[in-house]
Order: sequence, then structure tokens, then C-alpha cells
Amino acid sequence: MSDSLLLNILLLSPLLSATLIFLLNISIAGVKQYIYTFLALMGSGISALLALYISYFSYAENQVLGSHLFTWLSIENFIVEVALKADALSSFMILFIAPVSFLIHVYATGYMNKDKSYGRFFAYFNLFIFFMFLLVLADNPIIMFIGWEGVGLTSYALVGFYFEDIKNTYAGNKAFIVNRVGDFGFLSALMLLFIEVGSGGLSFDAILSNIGQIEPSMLSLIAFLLFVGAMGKSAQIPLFVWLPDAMAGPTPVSALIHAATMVTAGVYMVARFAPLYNLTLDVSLFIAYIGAFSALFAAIVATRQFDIKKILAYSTISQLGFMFMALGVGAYSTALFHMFTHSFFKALLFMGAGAIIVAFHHKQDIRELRGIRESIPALFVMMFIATLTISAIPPLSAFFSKDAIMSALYASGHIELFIIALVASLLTVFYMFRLIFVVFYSKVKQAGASNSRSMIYPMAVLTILSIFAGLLNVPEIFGGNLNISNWLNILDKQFFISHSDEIILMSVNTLLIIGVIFYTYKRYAYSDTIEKESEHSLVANKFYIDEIYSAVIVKPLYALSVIFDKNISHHLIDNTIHRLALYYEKLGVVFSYSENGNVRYYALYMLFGVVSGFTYLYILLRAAL
Amino acid sequence: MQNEIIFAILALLTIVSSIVMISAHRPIDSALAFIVALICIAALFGLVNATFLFVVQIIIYAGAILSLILFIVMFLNIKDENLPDEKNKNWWLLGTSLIVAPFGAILIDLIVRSDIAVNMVPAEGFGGIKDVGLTLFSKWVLPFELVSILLLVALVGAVTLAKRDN
Amino acid sequence: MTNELIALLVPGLLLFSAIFILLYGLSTSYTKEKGYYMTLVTLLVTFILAVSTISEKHSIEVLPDIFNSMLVYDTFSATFISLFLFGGFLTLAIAKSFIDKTSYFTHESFVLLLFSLFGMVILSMANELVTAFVALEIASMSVYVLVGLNRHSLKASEAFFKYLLLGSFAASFYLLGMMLIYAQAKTTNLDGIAEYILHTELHSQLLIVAGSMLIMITIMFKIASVPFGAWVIDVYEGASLPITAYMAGVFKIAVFAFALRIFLSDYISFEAIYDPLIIGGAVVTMIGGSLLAVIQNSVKKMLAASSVVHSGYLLIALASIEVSNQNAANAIIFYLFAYFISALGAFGVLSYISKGGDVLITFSDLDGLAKDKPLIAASLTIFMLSLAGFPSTIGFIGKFYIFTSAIEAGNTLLALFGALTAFVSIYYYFKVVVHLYFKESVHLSVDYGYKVSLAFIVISAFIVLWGGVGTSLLFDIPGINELNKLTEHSIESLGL
Amino acid sequence: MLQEYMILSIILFCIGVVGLISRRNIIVIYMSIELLLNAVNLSLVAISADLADTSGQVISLIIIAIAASEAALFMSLFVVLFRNKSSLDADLFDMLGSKK
Amino acid sequence: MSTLSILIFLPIATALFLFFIRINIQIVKVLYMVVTSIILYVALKLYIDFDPNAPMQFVEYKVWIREYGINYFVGVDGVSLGIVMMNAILMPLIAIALYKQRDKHGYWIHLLFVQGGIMGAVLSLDLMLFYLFWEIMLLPIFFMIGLFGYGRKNFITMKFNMYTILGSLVMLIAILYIAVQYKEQFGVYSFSLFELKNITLSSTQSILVFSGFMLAFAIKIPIFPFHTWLTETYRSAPTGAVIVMSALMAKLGTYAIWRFLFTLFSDTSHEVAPYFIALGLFGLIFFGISAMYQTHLKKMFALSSASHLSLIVVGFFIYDVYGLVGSSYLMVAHALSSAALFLMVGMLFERTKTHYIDSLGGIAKVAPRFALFFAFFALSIVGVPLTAGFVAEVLIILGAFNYNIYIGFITATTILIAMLFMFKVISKVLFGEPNEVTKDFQDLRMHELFALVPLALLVLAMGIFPNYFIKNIEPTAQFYILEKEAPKNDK
Repeated sequence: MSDSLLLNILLLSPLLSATLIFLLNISIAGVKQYIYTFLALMGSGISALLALYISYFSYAENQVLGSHLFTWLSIENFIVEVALKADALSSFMILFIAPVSFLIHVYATGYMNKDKSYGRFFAYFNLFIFFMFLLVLADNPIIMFIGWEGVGLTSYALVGFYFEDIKNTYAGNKAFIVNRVGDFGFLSALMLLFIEVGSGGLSFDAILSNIGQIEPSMLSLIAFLLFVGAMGKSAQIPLFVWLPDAMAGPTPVSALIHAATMVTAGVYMVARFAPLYNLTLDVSLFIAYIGAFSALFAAIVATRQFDIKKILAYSTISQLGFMFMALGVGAYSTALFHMFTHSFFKALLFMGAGAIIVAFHHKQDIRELRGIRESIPALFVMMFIATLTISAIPPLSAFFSKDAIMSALYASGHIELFIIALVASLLTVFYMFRLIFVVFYSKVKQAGASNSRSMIYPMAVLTILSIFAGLLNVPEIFGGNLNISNWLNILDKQFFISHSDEIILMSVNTLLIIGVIFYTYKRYAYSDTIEKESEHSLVANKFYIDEIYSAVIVKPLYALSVIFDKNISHHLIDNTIHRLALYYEKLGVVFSYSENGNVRYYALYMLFGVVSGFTYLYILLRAAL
Repeated sequence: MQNEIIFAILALLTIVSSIVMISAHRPIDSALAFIVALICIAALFGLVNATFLFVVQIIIYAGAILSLILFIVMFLNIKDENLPDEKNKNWWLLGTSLIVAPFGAILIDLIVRSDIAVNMVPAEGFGGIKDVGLTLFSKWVLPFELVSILLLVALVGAVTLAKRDN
Repeated sequence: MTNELIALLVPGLLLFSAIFILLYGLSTSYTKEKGYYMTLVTLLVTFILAVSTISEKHSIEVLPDIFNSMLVYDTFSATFISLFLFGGFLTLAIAKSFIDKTSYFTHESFVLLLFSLFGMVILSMANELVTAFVALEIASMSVYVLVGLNRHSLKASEAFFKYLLLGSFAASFYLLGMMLIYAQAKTTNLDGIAEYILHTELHSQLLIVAGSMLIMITIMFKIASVPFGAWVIDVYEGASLPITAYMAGVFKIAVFAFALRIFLSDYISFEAIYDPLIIGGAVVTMIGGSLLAVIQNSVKKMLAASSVVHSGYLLIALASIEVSNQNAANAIIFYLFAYFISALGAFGVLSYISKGGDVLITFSDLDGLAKDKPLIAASLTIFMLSLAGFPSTIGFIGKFYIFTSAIEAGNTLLALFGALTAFVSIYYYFKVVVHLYFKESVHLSVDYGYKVSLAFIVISAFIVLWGGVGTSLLFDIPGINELNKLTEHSIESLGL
Repeated sequence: MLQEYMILSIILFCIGVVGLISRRNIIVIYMSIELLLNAVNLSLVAISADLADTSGQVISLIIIAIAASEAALFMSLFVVLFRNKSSLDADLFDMLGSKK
Repeated sequence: MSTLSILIFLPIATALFLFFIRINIQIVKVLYMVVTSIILYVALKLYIDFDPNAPMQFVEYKVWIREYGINYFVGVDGVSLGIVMMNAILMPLIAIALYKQRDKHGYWIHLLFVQGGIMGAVLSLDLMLFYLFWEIMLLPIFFMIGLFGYGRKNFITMKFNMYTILGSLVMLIAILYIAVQYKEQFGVYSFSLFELKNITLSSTQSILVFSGFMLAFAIKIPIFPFHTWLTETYRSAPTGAVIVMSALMAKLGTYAIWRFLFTLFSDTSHEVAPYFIALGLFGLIFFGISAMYQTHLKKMFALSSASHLSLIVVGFFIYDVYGLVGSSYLMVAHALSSAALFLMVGMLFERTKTHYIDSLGGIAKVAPRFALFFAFFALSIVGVPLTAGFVAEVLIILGAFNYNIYIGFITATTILIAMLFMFKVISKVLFGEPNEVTKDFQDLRMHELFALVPLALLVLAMGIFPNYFIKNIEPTAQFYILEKEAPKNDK
């Protein structure tokens, strides 16, 4: 089997299964559910296997797979090939995307069991994977952009999956629209890139090898615009507003799209353009700050949320903020590694939340979900491990990844970033354990349904991954050799930090975390503190960001629309035209007074004509003579 | 010189009677003033040796047409109270005169400016019936014939319009 | 047959036929049918005679010894004669239903129609002012009477009154002008005047300029240009429909025949003096006409008012005639044909559906006619499109020629103005279409009968379309090119 | 003499025009029209005398004939109008106007 | 008869034939299908035989009005090919989708007529011929709105008609003006596009004449501020007419910019391009934002069309190969999507008797197929990847950035603009719980699917394999660019 064929199959098998499911779904009513299950799992399963295979070879033999499908567009210099390339970065991406996708597929077969839109769901789901693969495997940014937009689109469809409730639809709309604002930046950046260096080819390699020719200010602009795209996709300030709302979708969707894969696309993109960002330090720093504020802001907001999925959503924003901080200071592989671990534990958290939701009659408010530990012990264990992971308790995976970020921040010399990151990470611990303690440690008890095995087993796999994934990139200090960083081989900025400093950092960090856990336990476990927390505080209302956006952007646009259509188009232009016509007719009426039917007046007009004609003639003749 | 004086008197008379014609309230007065004007014009014809035209003018205009008008006036038996009540007649007359004045003035100015008189001396018998007749039947036979058709048309038309239903 | 013979035969036949019907009408064996068909046959025969002489360029003086060079028979006059004989024929043919349903089309009406055509024939051949005037008067007086034909109708009488009064008024201007020209040029022959103008300076042409202006005013009166055309709506409305059609289509052509001849032979020397006047006239005519047309409720009055606008277009072309370039004259002839066939058709349709009544045909009377009588509605629509100058109709080609010639003469703005009035005219012409097709029918289905009238309406509609797209590429029927060639020959024959 | 004649004729013409427009009585209007024609005739005859050419007189003869035919039509007009409205007031006949 | 003449005259001749022959409506429909299918077949053959690299093909030349040098002169190149194909494809599909709804002879006759008219206008290379078709294709629409429209149809069809004719008449004068100029410079009249472009005009002249042409096109497209006929007209027009107007006739306006203005006044076009780019961009945003608050589906889609057409105008006036190709591509792409959307709005109206989005909702639940297609076409208007619109928008944005970076940014807002309203439509119409109006909504019938599926496939194909289609347009665009850049020989 040739290598390019492997890539093609990897990419197209989800598409094929999506198409098949889709066609079955729209053309034949009452298809047996297992057919869909089979198709969906085949699609994602094949690609997961292939992804593992390809990544392994990339890792082990450093080989770069490529595949050229066809020419998408070729106009003058603008030659866009539909080409796939699995270099280290891409391979790394598919390494976790494909398996996690597959696991979530399996999970979803349980979650969506007996749902009447079962087929539709998996059609979208597989389509999403296709676009995600396209995004990470594309060899040029235009095709990447197609994948980029495609995941946004499928995300839209999946968020609004239960469209009977119009609110879900609006959440989907919001997701897509905000994403598109980011895409606006991304696309603009691509266009500028092409104009600057497009004549040398549009593949990533060609572009990145030519960026030296671009003048710095333009380069900064491009870098900034690219990051605007990332902001949208990865839900960073100010374009984060869609993500919490996107929780309206079925939980597997949240797990897959809004935790593990799509939202990380921004990180991937920035890493992909690492050579560019290395040249634009101003923009990089900007990214770091945006990441920092996002991390802090989301963490603060998450502390006063009650919806279990919303908490996780804000947590995602916050974690993405960490990644961007790392990216901003140039620690690309560190960011990528955190993304890697994050995808496991965050997916796990979401799946756990989903399992809870399914088990407890679709209740999502943590105040109503109290005391459920006894009825779902396995879930509790997995959720607890995941929470520990996200809190970066050593030696769980996130410890390695988050610690690397903290060290990089510290070493980069931006202490303010480091402090923000620290605070955010402590807040993370706080809100996550708030969730755990409120839900599982309660005096009240309630019983729920049990979850199907198809839901539990994938979670178990992810639990294991969450625990051990960190081992793939153990830093030197623990005797590791940073396997992943080396494999990725991105132009990371090198930070020097002494081992003693690093150990101090780690220990202080860990101690603080444990302290926070205890504080949280005191505050929430077996207590009613949660009931006393207001839903109307500034934080609970996310600092009124949605309202501000609505007042600043949506409402003015709407008002503008009224002004444009009513006042300008209708009143100003159209009425002027109507009035002109009306005046013409009125003038006709006025003129018709001359046609009064009296013959003497008619003769008088003739006389007027004669006299004025002669006056003219006389003046002319006088002049001529 | 004598001719000029006669011309002046006749011209004045013509103008005065024309003005009377257009301003008289009753049509019968107008008609009588018009007769005077027509006769003056006939005399002016005579003054330039147009003897045949002089006769024709008297016969056709003063005789035929005017009697036709008078006949109509009588026939229709328009009483004074049936006459239009022309309250603003004088204003109209004045206004129209003012409007038409530039037209007349311009034409008169143009006529004065143009030196059109050639002052040929007429031959013997000029303007007599024979002279006119010869010209009419040599040079102007076509218009003449056409006029006959025109009269026929007028006749047919008048009959068509004025005849009673059977 | 020689051209001279035809030149005599055509008016002669008309005259003979007129007098014959006049006398025959007194006989008891006379019926309306007979009179109608005699007239029709006369027109057909004379038309065929005239049309046989239009194919080539020629120009002769008719009996120059007897008529003293007062009549000229050239392609120009042949074309015009064919045009209005055809027009008269078509009017009468379409009016069949109208004539049958009314009582006032007595034998005199046919006589007068023939007389008026006779007058027009002479007018288009006249090469001398007095002859032309008498011919014009023959035509006019016949038409005056035709207007007032329906003696019992107050409207007709009033129209007759206005037309007669104002017509006489205008005629006196003609006479005054003729007198002034004669006073200076010492001749009334067009060629003689042209010669005089050619050999003298402006200061000895003053009276000719003034006189020509007065004659032009008469022409403007006859073609109903603002401000001399105030009569037109009233008179068109008062007259019965076939007569209105006749006036709008045929009579206007005859007047233009003379106007063009006099313009091309004499006035053209004063082009610089008259152009601004004609342009001014064209502008006010177009504005005035379209202002009046938009407010009308009666279709007939709307058509009348719009005929004023069409006169405006003709004036545009008239103003665009230049010494060096006489394309505009071709344009006028073409446009006259275009207008006449369209207007005739439009009035014809109205007369066809009016059932001979004296009632106004308002727009709402046309409501929903298309459902009932699709053929009539389609024909009327075609006529409206043509009048509006919509492409694929002859009216468009006419406008095209006029605007082109105007631009060629440097009157681009005038052409633009013409286009804008054409734009306004879309409103009132399409209003008819709207009523025909889009409004619900209010009256019951009526059988109009008279397939002959209908046939001629449809034929006219086809001519309108053929004149708009027709080309000998498709069938061997004379189309735009041939018409164009004809107009060119006509104008060129004036110089022969 | 020619110019004087022509000036007189213009004056008469103008008077005729004034009468035609200002007066409401149709008979007077008709007479004004006749006056217009006579004014023209006057000049033609004068021109004829000046040129010593009878053509001018012939033309005026023709004009007189035309005037006669006009007269015929006007007479019938009077009859028709009077029959309809029992009046010869020009202002009464305004039913065809387009005034709104 | 040769290919192009068949395309133009077969529909017209059939329409005329059907007008005079009163036959059963079923036969009319069958005949309609037969004729439009023949046209489609001929057009496809044309597409296959089309040689992308040859300048003007299938040229036919016959003398029409000799005296004035007006000829029957038609030909096809990369620019016109797209509209020809759209015309050929859409017409049978309209019939398939609507054949049950419309039982009036006139409907089909007018559609045939307009097909021929549009073919003629697109293929004409003689200005008078173009003008002829440009005007007569108005008539069927005028009649269709008047006969089968809704609301204040009479007023609106008149307004539309007059508005358009105003532009046309001014254009007529402009055409005549350059023809006369040609005559003065070369001694004979000619209305042939390729001869007229040799004339030399002063800059004032050429700007004035340019404006004359542009007015007509601007009204037809419409460009701000000549758009006020648009919403009302679309709202009142029956489905067939709306499709023809939005998918074909409006595109003719933009097509004509390229075909005539760029050929005749390439310098002037270049000079005034900034103004039209500005106007186009303003229109893009203006119409997009105007559409936001609409509740009437057709009005909203009308404004959406206007917004996209403004984008097309921007693309053309950017006047580089990306702009030209992108705009031509968008013409076709938008034609497909908007035709399908209006078709579906028509189906919607037929089923629910309403056009107001507020009274709709929940259709996705009762009619999933309908919802699917509706959402698909709506999204293709928004320009999501894998649809044709995306390709076109990317190209236009690229051209815009190439032209000027600020223009580029404003142009790029196009990917935001359409969303402002499109998502509102999708949500309100398709999603939520079905209400009284929509609870018995019938899903797409078989024949409707037959009409929509080809459109959807074509939109997808054009989005996924754009190069296959663009290779037919690009050489023509390149040709124009070369011509623009080449200095005029006699100046």
C-alpha cells in the first residue's frame, strides 16, 4: 500500500461513511440503527488505525507522507493543489485526533442510543472528522482554510442538533458567526500571504521559506490576522463567547469538538506558522497576553457557573489560554503537548459529564445533581482522576504539560504572564474541585440510571491516557528526553531555567494546588455553600460580556439595518423617486389647467408662441445685421 | 401726394373701423363696422389700380359674406340678452394688444428695414379684369382649379353639417 | 405608365371617385356598403399606382406648361402619397365595424375623405406656396367637417368649432408668411425662393426669414406642437375614432410631406436661425405632451396627448437636418411611417372595441380584455410598444433613426431629452398594457364580429413587428433595409 | 406706397388677432378671421401694384375664394353650435378640455 | 441554423408559436420541457466543444440593417459561456419544480421568451442587437409579474419596468453616440463591439458615455442607489420570474460591464474603477445589513442577491485576473444558489401561503429533505467551503487584496455579511417546533427533488473541482487583462 493512498484513505474514510450515512438517512426511512453504528465506527475506526500507523512511522522513521489529489484552482500564480502532507506536526495532530474521535464515536453510540436522529448525528460527526483531518493534513493554507471552515460548519450543525429548541439553533448560529469573524482574519491573512509570497507556491513549506521577503510591518499584520482566526476557533478573548453557548449540543459533540479537536485548531495553526511568529515577536507577545487574559477570565467565570457543561466549557477556554501563552512566548511544542494531554482529560471530563447527564434525566445544574456518587462509582472515579489531571497533580499527564508551560513562562522573563498563569491554574483547581465536591460529596443522595458499556469503556481508555500520556514528553529533569518535542522539531525558543528553580517552581505549584483543593473541600463538600452563591453576580453573568456584545455589535447592526432599509432605501431614495413621479403627475395636472377647453386660450397660446418666436428671431437678426 | 393723403385717410378709417369691429358689443355693430373696413380696403385696392379686386372685394365681401353674416345674425335671432356677457372684454382687448404689439412691431420694423419696393410702372389696363383673368388662367390655373375643389369641399361640408335629419 | 401619367391619375382618380360617390349618394340605390367599398377600392387602386413608382429615384414636373411648374412628382411625393393612401386605406379598412355601427358616416363622409386625400396628394406634390396652401386647405377643410361629422354629438361639434377656428387662425399666419416671402422674393415657387436665397445676403432676406417662420408656425400648428397644438387633445377626443386615427396618422404625414419639402429646399439655408427655435419647440412639445399624457383617464386622450410627444420627436429630427447631412430627413420619413402605422393600429383597436359609441374609452374599459380577446389585446400591446419605442417594433427603429440623426447633428442632449420623454411615455403606454392584461375583467364577453377589421388590425401589428426586426435575411419581404432605402431615395429625389 | 400698405396690413392683422382672441362672440371671432385674410390681401395687392405683376392680385383673389369657403363652413358652424347650445359664446364650449 | 441561433431563437419561436396556438396546458408544458431540454442539450454540446483558449467562438454574422451597420453578430467566449449554461440549465429545472403549480399558458410562454431573450443578450456582439434583446427580455418579466404576481403587482411591475427602461434609454443614447463617433472617425456606421472599440474619445466624452451604459447596468444589477425597485419587485414576482431576475437578468448587468464597458472603454473603466469599487463595497455592506431586519423571505433574498451582485461588481472593477474570474464564477455560483433558494421559497409559499419568516418554523422536523436543501443552498449563499460561492469569494477577495489592502479588508467582510441574515432565516424557517402553519408541511416531492438535486450537485461540483470550470473562463479574463495593459496603438 503506497503511503499517499494511506493518507487518502485516512482522510476519505470518514467522508465516505458520512456520505453513506447521510444518503441512507435522507433516502430511506427506518434504517436499522446498527447499520449507522457500523458505518460510523468503520469510518472513524479506519482512520484512527491509519493515524496511529502514520504517526508511528513519522515518529519512528521521521518520514513525511504526502499525497496529491487534484488541482483545486490554478489561475496565474494562484495555484492551489489539494495536497495532503503528514509531517511531524500533522502526524502529531492526527495521533490524538483520530483515536479520540474514535473513542468519542464509540461513546456517542451509547449516548445517542435510540435517538431518532441517530443517523444524522453520525453523518455530521464523521463529516466533522473529515474536515478536521483536512485541516491538519492540508499542505497549503487554502485547503487548510477549507477544513477550518468545514469544522466550523459541522460544529454549527452539531451544536444546533436538537433544533426543536430554537435556543440550540441560536447557539449554533453564534458559534458559526463568531468563528467566521475569526475566519475573516484568517482568510485576509492568507490573501496577504499569497500576495506577498504566493508566486513561490502556496504549500506551507514554500510560504514559510519565503516569509523572510515580507517586510516586518506586513508580516506582523499577517501574523495578527492569522491569530484572529485562531482566536475565533480556539475561543480566546474576545471571540470566546460562542463556546459556552455551544454546550447546547449533545455532549459527545462538546467532548469531541469543543474540547479535544476543533478548538485546538487555533493552536495548531499558530504552531504551523511558528517560523512566521518567530519573526514577529510583538504579535507573539500579544498572543501570550490574549492567552493569559483568556485563561484568567475563563477561570474566574468558571468559578461561579452552575451548569456542569458550562464549567467545562470555560475550563476549555482557560486551558486554551494556557496553550496560547506558551505559543506566545515561543514554546510551541510545549503548547502542543498541553493540547495533547488536554484533549484526553477534557474529553474524559465531558464524557463523564455526558454520562452523568444521561444517567440523571438530562439535568445539568450541579445543584440538582448532588449526591450521585453512590449510584455511579465508576464514573466518579474517572471524573476524579480527570479532575486531578487537570489540576496538574503529579505525575498525571497534565502535570508535565502544564508545568512545562509554567516553566517556559517563568523563563521567558514575562513574570506577569507567569503570575496570571499561576492564578489561573489555581482557579482551575478551585472550580474543578468545586464541581467534584458539589456533585459527589453531598449529604443528599439520589439514584440514576446506569450507563451503557459503550459509554464507559471509551472513558476508561481515556482515563488511562490521561494518566499516562504525560510520559511521552517527560522533561530532562525527570530523566525524560522530551520525545514529542524532539519529534515535532519546531523552532522552539530555547529557555534556560536551572533545575533548582524548576524544582522549586514545581513544588510550590503543587503545594498551592493541594492547598486549594483543601480549601475547596472545606467550602463545598457536604455543605450548602453552593446554594448561597448568587446566579446574578458579575462573575456568574460572565461579566455581562454577552450583553455588552449585544449592545455594542448586534443591536447597533440591527438599528443600522432599520436605518439602511427604512430610512435610506425606502424613505430617502425610494420616496424621492416616487415623489418625483408624483410631482411629474402633479405638474401634469397643473399644466392641464392650460388645457381648459376654451378655444380663445388656445389661440392665445399660439399667439404667445408666435410672439416669443418672433422676439427670438428679431434679437437674432438684430445681432446678425 | 394726393394718393398719400387718401391712403392716410383710408388707412385711418380702416383701422378705426376694425377696432370698432372687434370691440363692439353687439355683433350687428361689429358687422357694420366691418363693412366699413372692407369698403375702405376695397378703396385701398382701387388706389393701387387693382380695379378688378376692388370690385370683387365689394361684391364678395361687402356684399356676399357680410350679408351672410347679417343673415345669420338675423336668422339665429340672437337677442341682446343671449349675447355673451363679456365683463372683462376690455381687459382682454388691452392685454392681447400688448401681447401682439411686439409681433406687429417686429414685422413692421423688418418691413421698414427691407427695401423691397421696386416701383415698377404698371402697364395700361393693369389690374383690370382682362389682365387678372389672363394671369389667372395662364400662370395660376392650378390653384384656381384647386380653389374650385375647395369650394366644393366647403359646400359639401356645410351641407353635411347643417342639413336637417330626414 | 409614365410617372407623369400616374401623377395625374392618382389625384384624378381620387377626385373622380369623390365626385362620383357624391352624386351616386343621392341615388336611391346607394347604400353605405357600396360607398364604403368604392372608397376602399379607389384607395387601393391609387395606392397601387403610387407605390409602383417608389422603387426608383425620379423627379419630374407635372405638366409644367399648364401648371407652371407648380407640381412636382418625385420619389419623395410618391413615397408620401403611397404612405397616406395606404394610411387612408387602412383607416377605412379597420374602421369598417365602426362605420357600420354608426349612422353618421353618410356618403359625404367618404367624399370628404377622398377629397382630403386628394388635397394631401396635391400638397405632397406642390412646389409652390399658394398651391400648397390651397391643397392644405382642401385637406384641412375636409378634415374639419369629418371631425364634426357626428352633428348630434356636442363633443364633435365643439371639436369641429375649435379645429375650424384655430385652423383658420393658423392658416392666416401661413398667408401672412407667404405674403412676406412673396414681397421679398417676388415669387412663390419654392425653387424660385431657393434661388433668391442663394443669391442674396441676409439683410435682404429679412422678410423671407419672418415669413418662413410664420409658415413654420402653421406647420407646427398642424402637427400639434406646443404651444400651437393645444387643440389637439380636444379635437382628437371630439372626433369619432376612425377620424382621429386618420388625423393622427395620415394627416400629419401629409403636413410633414410639405414641411420637409419646404424645409429641404428653402429653410435649410436658415438652419442656424431656425434650429434653436425648433429645438425649443421640440423640447416644450415633448414636455407638454408627456405632461398631458400622464394625467389622462381616457385612452383616446392619452393617445392624442402622446401624439404631441411624437411631434416633438419629429421636431428633433427636423432640427437635426443639416445642409451637409440629411439623414435626419430620412429619419423623419421613417418615423412618420412608424408612427402612423402604430397610431392607426392603436386608434383602430379602440374604434374596433368602442362599438361605434360616443363614450370615452377609459383605461378601465380595457380591463381584462386580454382574457376575452387575446388577439386584440396583443395587437394593442404591440402598438403601444411601438409607440413607446420598445425594441423589436418599428417605433423603436424610428426613434433609433431620429436619435442617431440628432446625435449626428450634434444635438446629443436633445436626443437624451427625447429618450427621457420616451421614458415617461413608457408610463402611459404600458398603463394600457397593465389594464389589458393585469386587471380583472368587469364586463361580459362581447363578440365584436367584423373579422375584416380585426384582420387589418392584426396585419398592422405584423407590419409594426416586421418593421422592427424584419430583414430580407429571413423572408423575401421588404423590411427595415428596404424602408430605409426608400426614405433615402425620397430625400435624394428632392435634389434632382 | 408698398411699405405703408404692408404696415397697414400688419396693423390690421394684429387687430384681427386681438379680436380673435379677446372676443367671446363667435361671430365677431369669425369677422376677425376675415379681417386677417383681408390684411394679407391688402399687402398682396400692393405688392402686385409695386411689381406691376397681376400675380399678387390673383393670389388675393384666390384668398378671397378661400375666405368664401371658410365662410361656408363658419356659417354651418354657427348653425350647429347654436342648435346645440343656443348661444354663440365661445367660452361655453369648453367641455373637451383636459383640466383636472 | 447554427448553434447560437438555435439557442436564441428556438425558445422565442416556440413562445410565439404557443402564443398563437391555443392548446392544452399539458401539451404546453411538455413542449416547454422539450424545447428547454433541446436547449440544454445544445448548450452542453457547446460547452464541450468550447475551446477555452480561442477568443470568440461559434461566431455568426449576418447583415441586418445595412445602412447603419447593424448586424446579427453573435458569439460566445468564456464570459458569456457561464450565463448561457445557467440559462440552459435553470429553465428546464424551473419547469420540473413548478410544473404542477402553474397551469397558465402565459407562464410558460413568457419563460421561454425570456430564455431566448437572455440568450440573445448574452451572445450579442452587436450593440443594437444587444439592446434589442436587453429590452425585450424585460417584457416577459413585466407580464409575469403583472399576471401571476402578488400584492401591488401592477404598480410594482410598472415601476420595475420603467426603472429598467430609464437606464436602457440612456444607454441607447450612449450607444448611438459612440456609433456616430465611429462614423465620424471611420466614415461608416458600425455597431459591432469589436469595431467600436477602435474609436478615440476624449476623456469627458468617454466618461459620459460610460456613465450612460453604466446607468443601465447599475439599475439592472442593481447597484446602490438604484436598488429601490428590487425588494418590492422580487416580493411581488412569481417564482419563475424571480428566479429569472435574480439568477439571470441581474447577472446580465454585471456581464455587460465586462463585455461592453471593458471592451469599449477599457481606459475609462480603469479610471473610474475606484468609484465603482467603493460603490460596490458600500452596496455589499449596505444590502447585507439592510437584509438583516427583513422578515419577508423574498425581500431578504432580494437584498442578499443585491449584496452579492455588488460584490460581483467589485470583482469586475478590480480588473485583475482574480477579480474577473472570481466575479464570473460568482455570477454562475450565485445564479445556481439563488435560483434554488427562490425555487424553494416558492415551494414554501405554495405550501404555507406565507413569505414571512416569523410565521414559519420547525420545518426541519416535518420536512427534513426540504430543510436539508434549503439550508444547503442558504449556506452556499453564505459561501461555505465546498460550495461554488466560496471559490468565487476567495478569488474576489484575493483580487481585492491584490488591488489594495484596505479594499481587500472591506471586501473580505463579504464572508460575514451574508451570515447576518442567512442564519436568521435558517433558524426561523427550519428550526424550532413546528407551528400551526408548518405542522402539515409536506416534504419535497419527487419532481421537486429532481429539480433541486442537479443544482445542489452542480454547486458542490463547482465548489470542489473549480479548476475544471474556471479553465474556461480564465483565458478570456487573461485576454482582457492583456488588452487593458497593452497601450492603445493610436493614442
